[in-house]
Amino acid sequence: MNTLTVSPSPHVHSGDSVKKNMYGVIIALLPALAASVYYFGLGALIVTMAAVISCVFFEWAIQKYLLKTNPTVLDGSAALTGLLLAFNMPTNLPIWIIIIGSLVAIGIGKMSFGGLGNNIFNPALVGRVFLLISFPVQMTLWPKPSENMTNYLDATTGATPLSVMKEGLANGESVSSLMAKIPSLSELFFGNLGGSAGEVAAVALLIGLVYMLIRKIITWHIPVSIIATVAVFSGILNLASPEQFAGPLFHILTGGLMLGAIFMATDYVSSPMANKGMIIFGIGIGVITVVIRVFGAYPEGVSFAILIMNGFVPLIDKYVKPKRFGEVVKTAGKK
Amino acid sequence: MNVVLITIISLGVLGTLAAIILYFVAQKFKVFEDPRIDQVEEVLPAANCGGCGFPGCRAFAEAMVKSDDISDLNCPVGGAETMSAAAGILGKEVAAAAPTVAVVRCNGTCDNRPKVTNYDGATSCTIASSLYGGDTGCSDGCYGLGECVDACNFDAMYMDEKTGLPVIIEDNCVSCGACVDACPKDIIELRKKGPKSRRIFVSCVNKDKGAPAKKACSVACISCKKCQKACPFEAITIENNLAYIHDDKCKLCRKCVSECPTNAIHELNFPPKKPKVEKVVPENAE
Amino acid sequence: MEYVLIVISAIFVNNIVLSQFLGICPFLGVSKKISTGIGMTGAVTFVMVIATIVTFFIQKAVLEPFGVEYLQTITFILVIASLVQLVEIILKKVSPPLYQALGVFLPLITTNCAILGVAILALGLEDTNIVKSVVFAMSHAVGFGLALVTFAGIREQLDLMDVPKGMRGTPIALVVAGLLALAFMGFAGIV
Amino acid sequence: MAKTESTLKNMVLTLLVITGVAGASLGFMFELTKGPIEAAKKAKQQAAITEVVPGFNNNPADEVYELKSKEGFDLKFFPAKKDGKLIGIAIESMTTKGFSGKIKVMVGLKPDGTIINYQILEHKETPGLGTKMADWFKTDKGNQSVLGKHPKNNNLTVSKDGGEVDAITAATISSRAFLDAVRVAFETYNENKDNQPVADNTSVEEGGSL
Amino acid sequence: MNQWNNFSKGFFKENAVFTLLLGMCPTLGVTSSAFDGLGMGLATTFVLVMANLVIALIKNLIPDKVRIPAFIVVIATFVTIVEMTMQAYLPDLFESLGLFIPLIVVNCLVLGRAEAFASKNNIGSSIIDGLGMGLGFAMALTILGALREILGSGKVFGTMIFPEDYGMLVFVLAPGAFIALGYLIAFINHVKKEA
Amino acid sequence: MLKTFSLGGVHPAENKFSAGKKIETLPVPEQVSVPIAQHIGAPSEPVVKKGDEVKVGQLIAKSTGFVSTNIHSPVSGKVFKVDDILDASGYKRKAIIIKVEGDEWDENINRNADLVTDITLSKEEIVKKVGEAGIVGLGGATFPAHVKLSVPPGKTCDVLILNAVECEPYLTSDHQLMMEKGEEIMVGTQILMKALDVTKAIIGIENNKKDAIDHMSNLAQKYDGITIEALKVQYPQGGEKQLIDACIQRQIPSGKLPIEVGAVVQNVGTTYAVYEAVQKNKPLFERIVTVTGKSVSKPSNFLTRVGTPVSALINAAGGLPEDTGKVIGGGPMMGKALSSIEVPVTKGSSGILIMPDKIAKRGTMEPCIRCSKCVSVCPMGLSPYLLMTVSDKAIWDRAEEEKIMDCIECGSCSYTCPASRPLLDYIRLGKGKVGNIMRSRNK
Ligand SMILES: Cc1cc2nc3c(=O)[nH]c(=O)nc-3n(C[C@H](O)[C@H](O)[C@H](O)COP(=O)(O)O)c2cc1C
Ligand SMILES: Cc1cc2nc3c(=O)[nH]c(=O)nc-3n(C[C@H](O)[C@H](O)[C@H](O)COP(=O)(O)O)c2cc1C
Ligand SMILES: Cc1cc2nc3c(=O)[nH]c(=O)nc-3n(C[C@H](O)[C@H](O)[C@H](O)COP(=O)(O)O)c2cc1C
Ligand SMILES: Cc1cc2nc3c(=O)[nH]c(=O)nc-3n(C[C@H](O)[C@H](O)[C@H](O)CO)c2cc1C
Ligand code: SF4
Ligand code: SF4
Ligand code: SF4
Ligand code: SF4
Ligand code: FES
Repeated sequence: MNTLTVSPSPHVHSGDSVKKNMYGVIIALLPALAASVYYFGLGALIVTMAAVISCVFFEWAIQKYLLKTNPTVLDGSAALTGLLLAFNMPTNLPIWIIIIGSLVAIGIGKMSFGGLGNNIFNPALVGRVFLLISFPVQMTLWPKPSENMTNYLDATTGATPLSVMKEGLANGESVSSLMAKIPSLSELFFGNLGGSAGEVAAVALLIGLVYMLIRKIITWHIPVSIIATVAVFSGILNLASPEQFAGPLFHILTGGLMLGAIFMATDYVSSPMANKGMIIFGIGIGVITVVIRVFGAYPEGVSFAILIMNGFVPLIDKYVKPKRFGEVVKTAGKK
Repeated sequence: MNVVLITIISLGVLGTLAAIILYFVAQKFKVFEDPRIDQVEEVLPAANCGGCGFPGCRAFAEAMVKSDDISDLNCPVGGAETMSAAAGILGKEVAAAAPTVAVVRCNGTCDNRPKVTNYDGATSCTIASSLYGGDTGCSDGCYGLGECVDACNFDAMYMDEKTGLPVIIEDNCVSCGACVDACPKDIIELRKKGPKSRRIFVSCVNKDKGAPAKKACSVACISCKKCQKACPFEAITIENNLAYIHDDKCKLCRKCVSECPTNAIHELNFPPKKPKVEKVVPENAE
Repeated sequence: MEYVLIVISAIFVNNIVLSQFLGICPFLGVSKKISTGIGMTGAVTFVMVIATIVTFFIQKAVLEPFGVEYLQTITFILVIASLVQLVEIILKKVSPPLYQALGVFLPLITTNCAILGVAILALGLEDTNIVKSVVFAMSHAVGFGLALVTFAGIREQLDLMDVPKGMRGTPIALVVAGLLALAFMGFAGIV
Repeated sequence: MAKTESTLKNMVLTLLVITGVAGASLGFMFELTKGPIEAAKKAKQQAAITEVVPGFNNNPADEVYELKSKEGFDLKFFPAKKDGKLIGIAIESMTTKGFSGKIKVMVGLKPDGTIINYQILEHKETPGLGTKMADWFKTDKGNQSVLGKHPKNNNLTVSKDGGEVDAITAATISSRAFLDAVRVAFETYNENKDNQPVADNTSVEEGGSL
Repeated sequence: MNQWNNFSKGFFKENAVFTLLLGMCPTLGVTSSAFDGLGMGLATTFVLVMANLVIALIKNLIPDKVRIPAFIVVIATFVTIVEMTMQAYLPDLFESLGLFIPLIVVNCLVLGRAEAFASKNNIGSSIIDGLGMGLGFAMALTILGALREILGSGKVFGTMIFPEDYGMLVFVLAPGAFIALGYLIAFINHVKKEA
Repeated sequence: MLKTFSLGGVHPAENKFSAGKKIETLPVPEQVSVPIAQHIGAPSEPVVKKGDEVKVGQLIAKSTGFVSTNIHSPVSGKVFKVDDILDASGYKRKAIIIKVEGDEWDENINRNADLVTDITLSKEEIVKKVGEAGIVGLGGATFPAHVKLSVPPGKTCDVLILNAVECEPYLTSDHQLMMEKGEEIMVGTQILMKALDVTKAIIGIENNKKDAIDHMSNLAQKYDGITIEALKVQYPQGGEKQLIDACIQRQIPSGKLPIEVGAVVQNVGTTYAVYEAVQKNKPLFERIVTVTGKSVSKPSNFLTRVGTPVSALINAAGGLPEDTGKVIGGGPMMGKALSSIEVPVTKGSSGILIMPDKIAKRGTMEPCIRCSKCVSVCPMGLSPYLLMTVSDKAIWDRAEEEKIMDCIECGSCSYTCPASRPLLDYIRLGKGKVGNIMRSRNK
């Protein structure tokens, strides 16, 4: 007779797995990867490969030799961190900087906390902000799209629309005259702008969003609340003083906003658990992003905003609970 | 005016002011807190293990200071030494509690007790116990999932990989009882340490009748009552088909040990028996 | 507007803990639980504001007129130490619940350099006056609280997670503090 | 030795004695170091002046005078003279446009306004970024250097704003601020050229014409 | 206690920074270079030794109620002395240490030692304790300073080790201070466990 | 849009292989073992001893309290012994073992199959009858039915809800019962309505049983106050809190019973048992059990006497398949894995599910990636990931704060978790501990 297996219920499982989710996100990022290779050519490929390989390597090495646990790099989370890190960097970044970034992302941002699932901050963003502050020169030289298909380190560089706007406004130029200097909104939508590898084509990122929503990898709460907040906040500023503050569409389509809202703020590990919490988190990110972009020293604030809100996630989780059954005693009537 | 003078004066005034104000305020707002609490806390081991039944050493210290009769308070970690030190501070008496140590009362090793099902749940004895009696025929024995080991804060336990049973490292055990509480099956017991750490106990908790017990595990107590008859001191009782040796009555004569047909009675730390010496071990004859 | 800038600067941009390195000991020491973090924030706010007011007057009424500014350190710390003790003694008697909540932190505050630091920094403000100093102290206290409570939240969460043995405790706390500081650098340049 | 009791008398007495002793020793220390502190400050100032307008043999600190800039800053002017002839002027200029607020710079100008040299006196810029201004604008590399340039003949703004000076990489704000401090120094000097304090009348006349 | 142990405990076993976590503000605030760290460490050592000395001397004269104020006055006096001396003879260092010099007063380390050691021990041990703890503190600050300097700008004590372009600016700034200290402590804990 | 409950829920593959299979009467075995603890509450007290002759339907163990109930002999024969046997709980517990001889029924039982629609008993008599007949909830919780029918003073009930949801995958016993005994269930409902003094009854049926919805709707037209509610297929709709929410949009507050919102929920099987007890004087000693599974050759619904060994059912359904990994008493989401197939069927056994080895194996546990999927499927709005962690770390006060006691143990969280974390295992552990703590505090 067979020996029976005994275990507590439930006895069936949905079949969902960590791997499926991680590779799902990677698939969702492929359109953006394609777009960045289309616009930046070789550099985009080199940077992406370098980041992915070094992240996976560091995770493996740290697990094997420092933590002495079984490496779990195949779950795809390290590769994803690498991919997203690469998507946040200029495509002409020297490889040694990419390697430092990967080490920081995986070593400090993730494994120091205990690896997958334990990190408070988004590892890829830890890596990126660390680099941004450490190597401000290299991290702010953005290759011009479509001109550097085969150039890597010596690509011709230009400013991102956000830094054009920031510099211009700082020098007292008006929004309308500056808008003329940057690509049109439709170009921004399809990605013809200077910037980091993954943030150029809003449309590619949106395709990824739709894919992830359909596969139920993420829910709408975080991306929508971020984008809506940015739209509303920058809209108000714009209405108050149109020549001093750029409009909502400009803010939404430029910089890493889409990438951040769709792929980085949604990182399971470093975002809140309850839907209400996610919305608070998203609003926080939106507000901080605009504040940094408009009033701060940096032209771009999405990375900082996400990291800052990551810090608040434990508090949000503690005080914002999912809606509990039975809290509202009677919901009789409609619905 | 001279800077030095100004300095001295301003500082002096300030200092005096501070002293006077502090003095009067302190007088006015005096609150009494028994200083002995601190003193007692100082002699406690600061393990904060809760073995005494209080939430941490300070709470225990407070309880000691507050209660008149401290005979039922005991810090198992610190043992008699600590207790008498603390009692000394308070000028109270302690009844010296006999030192105890944890013993594992199950010998159902993988060999003695064949598995009849596979357990595929979380690694926790309590969780397994909410599900069933275990993956062997014995529904009272050890699950071997090591919840007791996790509960021990003093590195006094480990799981023996071969037998699948927990083992107590006597030297480390401070008899805090955490493992006893952790085990869902009451397999672990705190027993008197005994002279020279010698102990005799029934290493089985199976409450089945003889035949099923024997079928489930080859070293189970089958409640044959032979030990009970053998014991000259009436230290053994049998209840629910299980023999139990009361450590306050047991004189460690070892008669029962050889009687047991399934070798369920264990003796610890005795010198190897010389063949065929039927004498009471001298130092226990009182 | 000036006051708004002082507030924003003190809370976010030049956060006393995360960018000015003051009050790190309590930041690391009493941040294991959110509730104690809140208690400490309360105590710090209280003492920081009072200390700033008192030291402001000492500076203006004693030290400057007599030209003995070099006594700043010693007089200020004396005042703060006495103040703390005073508050402690009074609280213990007058409001035991409040003492339970804040009192345990009071002795720690004497050696909290944020108090002395803010008192000294407040005097360095441009065109300083008493109102500005109080706003300054209050905002720094809020900044301290923000950092402390956020940090405590993170540490409470870390307690539930599997931080590697070698990093547990202080090391990971410092790394978290570093990453928080890193994130807060995003606010650079707002004022 | 028995511990002293906490009586009022003892408490007051102890604190009085301790503070008294402390006060005495501090006062004494203060007297002792007052001179050296002053000297150190002077030495620092002197060193800065020497660096930005070398070659004088007067004591510029003795002839210092103050002027108010358009922005309302009080600037100190140290005339450097060789054998009574004005060879340059060291101006303690400042700006509040730095990344973290105030920057104080000692700017050395030839009597005609050409920049001789500068030294950063005080700032709170970010280490590794803004701090580079200490050497950046002296280094002869690209269009970094401002030495030998004349604020009127050269467009001393950063290239981003259409000027001819290369900003410190990734620290344009500090660079702008620095150049602003230089401008403040020059403009204040230039506007008041005609009514410089009496003491130096002659010398200004001689070297002053552009 | 054996005087050598008394002295050496401050370096490793009871190092203020690495194990006791006292005096964290200067530890983080002034260690952007090895030199500043050393300077701060020595200044603190001076205060610590002198304060320990004086407090051990007068400990029995001080009533309990004013113990803390009295200690603080003693400490503050020496801090002010250091402050003035440094201002006079080491103006550059004084400037880069800035606010942290007066803050030695509240350095938990100093008061902590006064309370925990000097007020209970004789003069000799107290001085040695102060010296050990102080130098241990100075050592920690110097190590941290050197680490941050080399990572941040490729230099140690101002000497170029590798080209500045490769320096990671974060380590000069606040976040780097926390992070570097975090890993330093993790490393030291590890070494201690092995030892 | 079909109605459903408002929070969470999952939809596992339904796999209702035995749907539409006619109810077959399983032959009476040679020997039955009737456990004395088949219900929530105090175990019953045996009133027979070794050697006694018993008839079908004769009382063999009596209730020992209000929350307890009677047990009747499912067979006729001789009591062989009263002894500890391994039962579905996984432990050895007391049972009355009877050797079957003949098929002699208690004379009071009306064995005529005709429908009796007239309800002659009064409200009180009904409740008493239900109590005497040993009826317990057949939906799985085995809570003595008479207790639920005794509305506590101060509370009022305004609606009876019949639980015909059968949201567990695989199981079909309620479904088949409705198809074959719909009329009896209607009368049973009327009886319960009378007992509870309500004029409204709702039968909640999930939309994957369209034939049952149609059938019952047709029947309901003849009876006053009974409506059929077709519900969206969503597990755990059968949980009474969820069912009440779905049918009448009222949410039972934390720690409270359905009566708090004026509802009483009974399973359709229970209702049928009530009909038989009240109209036919037949105590509860047999029930319908689904035997099913992917590799089972003849998935069936059997009318089975209590005490029959599970192995007898499995044999009747084509024998134990080669690839068997687990045998589960109940459905795959809430059922209990059996450690032996010799354990007896009890009043609460709704199904025997045989799962192949491959499916039965749990995935390897990975760290929680905080995906919040468990949070979003929890029908009680809890945070399972957190409850698991605090239970694992034994932080009981936090577990209580996080309302661990609200968990209905539906298993949706463990089912969903991509990291294959045994969430419910630990939550159950926590519930046990916190429950003890709360109880000792209340003492
Ligand atoms: C923490 C931090 C410190 C900074 N410090 C300075 C600084 O001291 N001086 C400066 O000009 N820019 C500093 N910046 C950079 C400015 O924010 C701004 O990005 C830069 O001046 C723009 O110059 P660029 O066009 O050369 O990149 C700092 C930025 C951050 C985030
Ligand atoms: C998660 C969960 C799922 C349940 N599913 C069903 C079900 O499908 N059918 C059912 O009759 N009872 C189900 N129950 C039991 C009901 O909650 C409730 O106990 C029952 O409907 C009450 O009726 P009874 O006492 O007549 O059994 C479920 C309970 C839980 C907690
Ligand atoms: C301890 C306990 C006490 C209960 N008391 C009552 C009661 O007084 N009245 C009542 O109508 N139901 C009572 N119930 C029954 C429950 O409401 C519920 O029907 C039963 O637990 C089965 O539901 P489930 O299968 O959804 O868990 C009680 C249940 C339990 C476990
Ligand atoms: C929707 C989604 C978004 C993710 N975003 C990030 C990200 O922004 N940065 C990152 O390092 N990892 C990301 N990951 C991967 C993974 O969650 C991350 O490595 C963990 O934070 C490591 O513990 C993401 C994963 C998912 C499923
Ligand atoms: S073995 Fe048990 S009694 Fe002994 S120390 Fe460990 S937990 Fe405590
Ligand atoms: S003795 Fe008890 S707790 Fe320990 S492994 Fe065995 S069953 Fe588990
Ligand atoms: S088992 Fe409990 S915690 Fe898990 S989903 Fe169901 S109700 Fe929620
Ligand atoms: S479903 Fe699993 S992995 Fe996701 S949050 Fe819950 S426990 Fe964590
Ligand atoms: S050194 Fe700053 S608080 Fe301790």
